[in-house]
Amino acid sequence: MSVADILTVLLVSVGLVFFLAGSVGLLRFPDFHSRLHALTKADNLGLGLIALGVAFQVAEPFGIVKLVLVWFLAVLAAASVAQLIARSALDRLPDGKEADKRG
Amino acid sequence: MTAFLLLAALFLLATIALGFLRVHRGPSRADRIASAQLVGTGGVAVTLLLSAASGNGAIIDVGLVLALLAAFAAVAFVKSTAADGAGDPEEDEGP
Amino acid sequence: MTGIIDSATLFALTGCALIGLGLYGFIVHAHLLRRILAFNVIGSGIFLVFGALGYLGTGQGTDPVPQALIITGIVVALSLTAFAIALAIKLAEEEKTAFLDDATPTEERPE
Amino acid sequence: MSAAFLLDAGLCLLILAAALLAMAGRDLFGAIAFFIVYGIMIALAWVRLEAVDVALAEAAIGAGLTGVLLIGAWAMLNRLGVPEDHKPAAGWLRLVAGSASGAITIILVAAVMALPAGREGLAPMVAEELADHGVSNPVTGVLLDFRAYDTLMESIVLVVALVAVWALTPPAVWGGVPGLRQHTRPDGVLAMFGRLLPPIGLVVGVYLVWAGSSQPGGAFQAGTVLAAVWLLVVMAGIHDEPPVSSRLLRTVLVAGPALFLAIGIAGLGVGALLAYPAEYAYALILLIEFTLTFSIAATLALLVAGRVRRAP
Repeated sequence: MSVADILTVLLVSVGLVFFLAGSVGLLRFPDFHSRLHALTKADNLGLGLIALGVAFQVAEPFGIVKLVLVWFLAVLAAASVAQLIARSALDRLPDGKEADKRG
Repeated sequence: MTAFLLLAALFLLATIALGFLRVHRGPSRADRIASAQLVGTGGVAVTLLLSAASGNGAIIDVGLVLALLAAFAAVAFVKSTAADGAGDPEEDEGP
Repeated sequence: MTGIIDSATLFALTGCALIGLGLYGFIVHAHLLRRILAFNVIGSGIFLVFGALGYLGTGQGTDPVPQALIITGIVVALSLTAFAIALAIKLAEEEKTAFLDDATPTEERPE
Repeated sequence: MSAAFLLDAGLCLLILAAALLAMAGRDLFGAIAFFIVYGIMIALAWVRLEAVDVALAEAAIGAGLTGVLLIGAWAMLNRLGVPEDHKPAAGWLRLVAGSASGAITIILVAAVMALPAGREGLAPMVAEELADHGVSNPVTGVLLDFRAYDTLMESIVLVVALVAVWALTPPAVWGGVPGLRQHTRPDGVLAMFGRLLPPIGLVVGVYLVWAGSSQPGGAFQAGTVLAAVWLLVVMAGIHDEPPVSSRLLRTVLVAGPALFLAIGIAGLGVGALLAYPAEYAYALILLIEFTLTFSIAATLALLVAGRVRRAP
């Protein structure tokens, strides 16, 4: 096993832990706005670590450019969507509690 | 190495399955659509692992397209929650 | 094929199950959007059977001819879905329903 | 049992679960959310089957455009106040439906299992034919060369479907603008997202069509990505849809199929319909592919936008 392989195994494994944390958070957090933390933070950190781990296995430089772009797009999408959904969910909570259970 | 990457992908599928539960349970529509996007992020990660496992760089392009379009369903949903069905939840806020 | 099934066969069998699931949904649900979903599940099940049977083995990938036909199929399914949705919305606007059996039959409609 | 087989088995389970929940979920919006998830899982299945071209198409269409289309339709029905519930299907109907689909599944499974092992397929034949045409992605070769008539017909089907959607336009707004007028807070997150993503999407789209001649990608995948990018520009309120009576728009819509058809008919001169002269085959395929990409993008974007709702 080369140094690159060891780094891949380490980074991917830590990335997997973040994905697991994200999914558990998504299931266990009590309300929608706390569940958004799981969506935006844990999973995108996990994806970044996995992309970094995979980068050690990529031969051509263009592949690394694509990996960086994938991660950037995922973070951009999650950040924008989290803000928008959080905002639209707030609109439907006039008295500070979960007013509209169905959405 | 290949076996490790494939098992890592399998582990990701298990976390995606947990995400399925939230899409199913809701309770709000925002929950469902946000967790569908989380499944998408997991799917992107799986494509990256499969690309490394098979040594086929073109598989990253699948992840690229998934990541590019990941937000679209949620954006369509957010727009539909506005009063006239074409707005933006941030419009009514003060500056 | 004897003994343990391989991965490609597994995907082909999944495709068979998807066709059955989609067919069940298509018959049981009356809501037009649900029928459109079911139609798409049947379609992708057929594609999966077709593509998985064209799998040639690790490193060789899937036969390019089924791949090309499946790509055209996916795009045609999308265009028909868009048309079906436009029809469903038209029905909803005129009859306030998404169920065909609630709609007024054509011969009873006022001109 | 190998890691690869375990992974494939897990993926098949998730695909079946997503399809089941999309079919049987009680909530209609939940069913649509599961259908989007299902599209993502199917794209992964194509990756596992090493059909990356199909995976790209499924990722762009199944997980991208179809979701926008379905959620838009759901929102429209919701706003019209259409009830989602109905009298549930009768017990006998469920029984008949269950046994009929069960029987069909069993017949299909039996047919699949009865197929002889060891498949050669058409790949060697395709590879042999491609050798002198300069296009090294076999799928693009099949789409635009050996079975070009399928692709030609399909590009025409897309335009016909769009004409059918437009045919639902009431006379008062004929020739007008599709969909609702979208608006956003100009300095808000959505407007920013709608400005930041399209340039990247444009690059990805052009990359996919450019890469399509030598590696997975091509006109359909690229066209879908470009269509999605345009939809985002519209949803973010940055630019309105063009009126469908616009001559420029109509030219873009038919340019791809028309050029394809013209080159195909010219092929009669060298032997057969849709035959390319060998020395120009590569250039002609690229020309068709690029033109087709923009026609497909415009057609798909307008199909998702739906029928005309506003006067010109």
